[in-house]
Amino acid sequence: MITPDLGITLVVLPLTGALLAFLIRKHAHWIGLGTALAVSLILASLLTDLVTSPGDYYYTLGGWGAPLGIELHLDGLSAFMLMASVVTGLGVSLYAFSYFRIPPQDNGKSAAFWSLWLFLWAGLNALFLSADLFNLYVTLELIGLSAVALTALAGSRDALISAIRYLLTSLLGSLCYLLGIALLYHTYATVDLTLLSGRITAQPSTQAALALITAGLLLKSALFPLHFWLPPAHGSAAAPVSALLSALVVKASFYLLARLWLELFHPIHNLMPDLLGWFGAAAIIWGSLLALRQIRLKLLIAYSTVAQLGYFFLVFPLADNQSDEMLVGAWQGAFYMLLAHAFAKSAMFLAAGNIQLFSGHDRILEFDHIAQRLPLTLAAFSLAGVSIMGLPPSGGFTGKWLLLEAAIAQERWGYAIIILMGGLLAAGYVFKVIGHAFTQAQTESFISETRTIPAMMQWVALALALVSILLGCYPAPLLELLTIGNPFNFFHPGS
Amino acid sequence: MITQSWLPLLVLLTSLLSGLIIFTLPENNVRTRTTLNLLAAFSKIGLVSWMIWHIYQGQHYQIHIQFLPNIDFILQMDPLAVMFVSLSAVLWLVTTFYAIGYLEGSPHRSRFFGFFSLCVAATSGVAMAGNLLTFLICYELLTLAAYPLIVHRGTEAARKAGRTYLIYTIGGGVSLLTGTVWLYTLTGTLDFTPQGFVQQLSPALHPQLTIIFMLLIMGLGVKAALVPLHGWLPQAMVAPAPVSALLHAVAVVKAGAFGIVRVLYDVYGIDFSATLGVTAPLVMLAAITIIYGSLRALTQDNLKRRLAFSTVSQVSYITLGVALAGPIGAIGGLVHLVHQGLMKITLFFCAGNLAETLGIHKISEMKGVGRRMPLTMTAFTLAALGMIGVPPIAGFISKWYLGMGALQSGLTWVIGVLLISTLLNAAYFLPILYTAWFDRPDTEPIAHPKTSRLLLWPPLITALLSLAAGLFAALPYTPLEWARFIVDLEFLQP
Amino acid sequence: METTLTPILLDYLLASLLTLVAALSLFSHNLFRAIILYIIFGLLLGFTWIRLDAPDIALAEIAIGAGLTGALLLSAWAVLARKDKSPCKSKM
Amino acid sequence: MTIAILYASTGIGLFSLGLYALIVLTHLLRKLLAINVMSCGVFLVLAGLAAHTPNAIVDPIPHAMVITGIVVAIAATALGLSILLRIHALTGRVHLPGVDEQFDD
Amino acid sequence: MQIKNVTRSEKLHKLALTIFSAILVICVAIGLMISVSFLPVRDAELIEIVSTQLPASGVSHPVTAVLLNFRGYDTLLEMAVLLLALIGTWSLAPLDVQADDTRHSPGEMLDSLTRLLTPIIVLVAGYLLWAGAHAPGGAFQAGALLASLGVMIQLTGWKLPIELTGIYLRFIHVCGLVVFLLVAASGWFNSAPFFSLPPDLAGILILLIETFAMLSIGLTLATLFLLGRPHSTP
Repeated sequence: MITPDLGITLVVLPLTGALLAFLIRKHAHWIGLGTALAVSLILASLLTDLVTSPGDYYYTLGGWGAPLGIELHLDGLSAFMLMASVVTGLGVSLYAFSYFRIPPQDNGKSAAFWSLWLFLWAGLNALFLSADLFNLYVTLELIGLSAVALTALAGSRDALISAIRYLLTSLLGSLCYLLGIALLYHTYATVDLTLLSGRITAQPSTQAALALITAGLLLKSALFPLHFWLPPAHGSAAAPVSALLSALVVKASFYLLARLWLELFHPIHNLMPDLLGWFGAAAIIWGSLLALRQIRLKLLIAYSTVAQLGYFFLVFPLADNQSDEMLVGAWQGAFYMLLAHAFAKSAMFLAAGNIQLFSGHDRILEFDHIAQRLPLTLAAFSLAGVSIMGLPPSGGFTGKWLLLEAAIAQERWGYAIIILMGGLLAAGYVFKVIGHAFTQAQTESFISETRTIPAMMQWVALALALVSILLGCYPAPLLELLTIGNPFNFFHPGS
Repeated sequence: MITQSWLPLLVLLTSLLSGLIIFTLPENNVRTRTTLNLLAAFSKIGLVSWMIWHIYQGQHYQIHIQFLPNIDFILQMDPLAVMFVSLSAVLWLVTTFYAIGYLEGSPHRSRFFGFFSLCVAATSGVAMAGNLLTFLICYELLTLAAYPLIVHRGTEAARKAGRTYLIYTIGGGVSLLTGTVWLYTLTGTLDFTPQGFVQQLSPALHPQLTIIFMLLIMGLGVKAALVPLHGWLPQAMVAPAPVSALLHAVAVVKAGAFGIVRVLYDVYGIDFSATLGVTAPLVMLAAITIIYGSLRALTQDNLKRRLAFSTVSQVSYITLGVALAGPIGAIGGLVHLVHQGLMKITLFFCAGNLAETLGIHKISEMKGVGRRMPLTMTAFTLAALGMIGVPPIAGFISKWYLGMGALQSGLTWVIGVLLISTLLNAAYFLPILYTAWFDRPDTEPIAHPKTSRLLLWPPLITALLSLAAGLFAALPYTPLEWARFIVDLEFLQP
Repeated sequence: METTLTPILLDYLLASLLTLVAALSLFSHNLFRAIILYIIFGLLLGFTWIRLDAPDIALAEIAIGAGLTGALLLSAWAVLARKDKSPCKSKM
Repeated sequence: MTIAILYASTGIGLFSLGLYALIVLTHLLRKLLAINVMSCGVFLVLAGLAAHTPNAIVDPIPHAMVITGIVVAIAATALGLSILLRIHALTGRVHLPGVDEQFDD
Repeated sequence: MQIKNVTRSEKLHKLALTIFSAILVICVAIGLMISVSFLPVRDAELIEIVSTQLPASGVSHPVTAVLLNFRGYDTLLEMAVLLLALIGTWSLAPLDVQADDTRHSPGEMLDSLTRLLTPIIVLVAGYLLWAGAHAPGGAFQAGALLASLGVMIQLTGWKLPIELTGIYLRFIHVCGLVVFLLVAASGWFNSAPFFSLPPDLAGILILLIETFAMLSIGLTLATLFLLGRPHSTP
């Protein structure tokens, strides 16, 4: 039997850590690190419990139970997302531990980062666990505001401007979501996911709620036409922050959309899945093309995020009214890709952070003088790139394989071609960077002053990249984990 | 009988692990690196030869690792795999010696040897792949691992070559991936099986199967340098000599050709593909490539470029032989997989020696080098004659069987092709030999540095091997016999 | 007060007034006036809550929504106005 | 037309109004105002419909939700305003830059 | 205050944007109106549940019960959001000082008004807090009142000096959350799920939470009013 309190602990611990970091500013980084380690341990035990006794579990906060109280819901999917958040979070925490103590950063900034990041972490874990629509709204706000504050932390002009743009977008998104929730609540008299999924019917108010919620979440997860806010924000934030934003924050709202889709809106959708699929396809092409055109590394990575997000949305049409097995395959593919992307992208941003810190800029053209002096960072970037390109063996490849299989099996050639094209374009922009590493640049190059990078920061980036590769070497158990509690064929239980 | 065992994985790991460790070694730690390289290479050869003996008793080694829900990661040692693995193992050892001598004191050696070993690991993975997915994974791994070797010099030309290489190979990879996934959605399995596993599909699917076949061949043809997908190969010759040797003789090009063999034999099954009517166009394509490559080779003055185009033409012998869909032709093709490797690696070694010792890159500069570097040029001559097909050198055997195979499957025009290509080979190799041996050097030969022993022995050894492969072709365990062994399995099974 | 199901004149008045004030505040040219109008809007909303039999929200709205938000906006406005008076060092 | 529906519709009106203003207006402080108006509209829908029940028993849960929402709104506003002031201090402007001048260093 | 020399194309672009967004917004509005006006009168099931469970919640005022007991988790996270906003504003670079010194001095009126109001507001806040258990009111309203008091005091020119943002003040900022967390975790000690308050103690515990929450909320809101880290630091 699973220990019920582990889930909520994953929220309470970072929260406490944040408060402590706010109180004891001087030792914020130690507190943060400790919290990260503790959270990882708890997650480990949670996963072992879940794997040893599979099933989906509900945890009634305050013992009231739905519809009166709030319930947490743990199944394979949420555990999977928790794993993504915790592993990435641990890596980024280790990185930030050194990053924010390098001279230009002052202690105040470090303390602020740690409490903000721990709040963000608490919000993420809460979101992945929650089964209550209004509670999900609060977590969304927690995530959004902390993300904005973290973006602004860099303090530069670009950072502030993109931060406020991000703030406005995120608020707009959550307001749309909240309005949708209001409509749902007043139609079905509950905000509990499980109850709602039993009661939901196709009504005008439900359709409106579906539209509002989807629009809000798309805005937050920066699907193609609504991606305008993402690249500047991710491009101008501090390296660990960019890593978090790209790896986790946008994924959170995608996860929420997918979850609501699976449990609520599946029966009442109209042409929604195809719409999302088209936008996703457009995102892949558009984002990759823009990534190819960038001259600054971090912006390139940010646009690559826009492109990769597109892949996840292909799952909606590909998993739409399929045989159970095919449907599960498509969802597994999308989420596996998401996991791999989380690790690979955070590794990329951390590597970019090393480069920027080392040379004071991140212009790709002058990459060659740097790359040869930061071999570990270069390796991290390249390995992450392999996963982003979806070349085997890597988590990206596994996810792409599953998606492609679904696409071809249904003879959705358009989507298949898009998936493959995206891979080619990704290869284009990844090698645009890596190609600069193999030049005859003399190691005594003309970079005026360079700063030495702590070994920790290089190794963390490498480790995350390696994880994203290893995901591709033995995916079977994780794919199993995803299907625990059968989250994907909610509406045709069976299989 | 098939026995589960870790041996195939071990063969893979010998070079994989050594490569990974080498990355971590500091640049100047030559001794450790060298010992590690040689240790790995020798142990690989040991493992392989141990397995060869057992496999000759009809035993197959296999290892399954669960990968995707219903596809496994399979490594297996069947006769075909052994042929390729042993080739790569032997040539890896030789090339390692050569590379150690060649790169003495040049920068980024850890990087070089690391990727070098990765390349070999990927190649042996390609050879031992037990299903199309495994094959695909190792194939792409090879694509990536070869890139740093091609751009190793870091010159603008090298990076340009690298870009071209990537565009071609990654494009090919995509096409291969598409074909594989598509095939999987039709059949539900990807495991290589003698006689293939797609015959039982309903005739309604045959058009799709043809498209898939084309996709697969496109993906493999890029590496096998089938015209018009060969564009990257001549450019890639800017790489250091050991790399070119590896690319042309062992790793990349051969992986492509080997893949075509696999697809024809163990995916589609030779008979079925004949009935599907996909072999004839393949023969045609191979023939065109052979002629085209030779013609282009004629006009090159840069030695390595000429050799590269010669590779384009020679590798297609393999495709040709297998696509002839008859046992004898198949023997010719398979045996050429080994013979061409031996001879071509020799040629590139010699070219490297010329460039290293005398700084000679063009054929027009080769006047009289025969006297100045007799041993190197002897090796070169042997290999070149072998390429032309002069008995009793290895090349002759291949061409002989190819010709017989063509007769057997009643495609007499192929003989014409073979003759023409032989003439062309003569036409672009003999002038080199003439210049090298009989032309007077225009400048009085100045005293030049001695070619180091590490650079001298490898070409001699490989040249002698190719001679031996021809002379003692009839003995057991020679490439020819092994090719027979394979072909018996493929064709004469109930 | 008890709610009646059917709205009385007051409700229509409040509803239209809310929309009107909101529009005025959003689209008024003078920023200061916009903020003041927003505060008035908040107070009106407070009355609406009372009318809707939600005294808790009314309190919260008047204290936080109107009062504190208004104060925040005003202080921000003060800083902006002061900076604009002082020679602004912008590079646009 | 019940009183609940009336106020809910008003809320939707406010929401749309705010949305329009958010898109059209360029002054950041006004954008924040617009966001606040929008949220007030959402609150009206959420709590206005609380009485939309048989014989108009008032449902306390939406009220609690709205109070939560109000606090979140002011938190967001404060954060936005302080960022806005920093932007103004750095660049002397209070508008979002156009696409062309986004990333010039 | 608009951007200078607005070219013609920019005008057109602006116009197009206006029209487009107008159409969009009108469509949204109409759609939502329709969906709301078709909204069925829903059953009162949940309301009945609330009223039946109310005694067990420890307070007699349903809204407070929902806020601090039934859906206490939301409230906890929401207080986290408030604190988070404060940290966010503090993490930004302080506004330059000389700009602040020119803060307009408060009129006599405001000053005396503040003196007059301070005790009243404190009293009212206390009342609201206590009333929250059975009547409209509660931590947020009381906190907001305190905050407005703080704002007034600041308007009278009294600035929060940096040393007060030291550990003590920060402890007041977080005490609400800390107490809330402790009380919520107390559920674990009697092997009940998180956030479960024993019915007999619930009333006191909720009052405890609300008291500290009021302090935190009031102080946090008042500090937010500064829109940044209180300075007078170099």
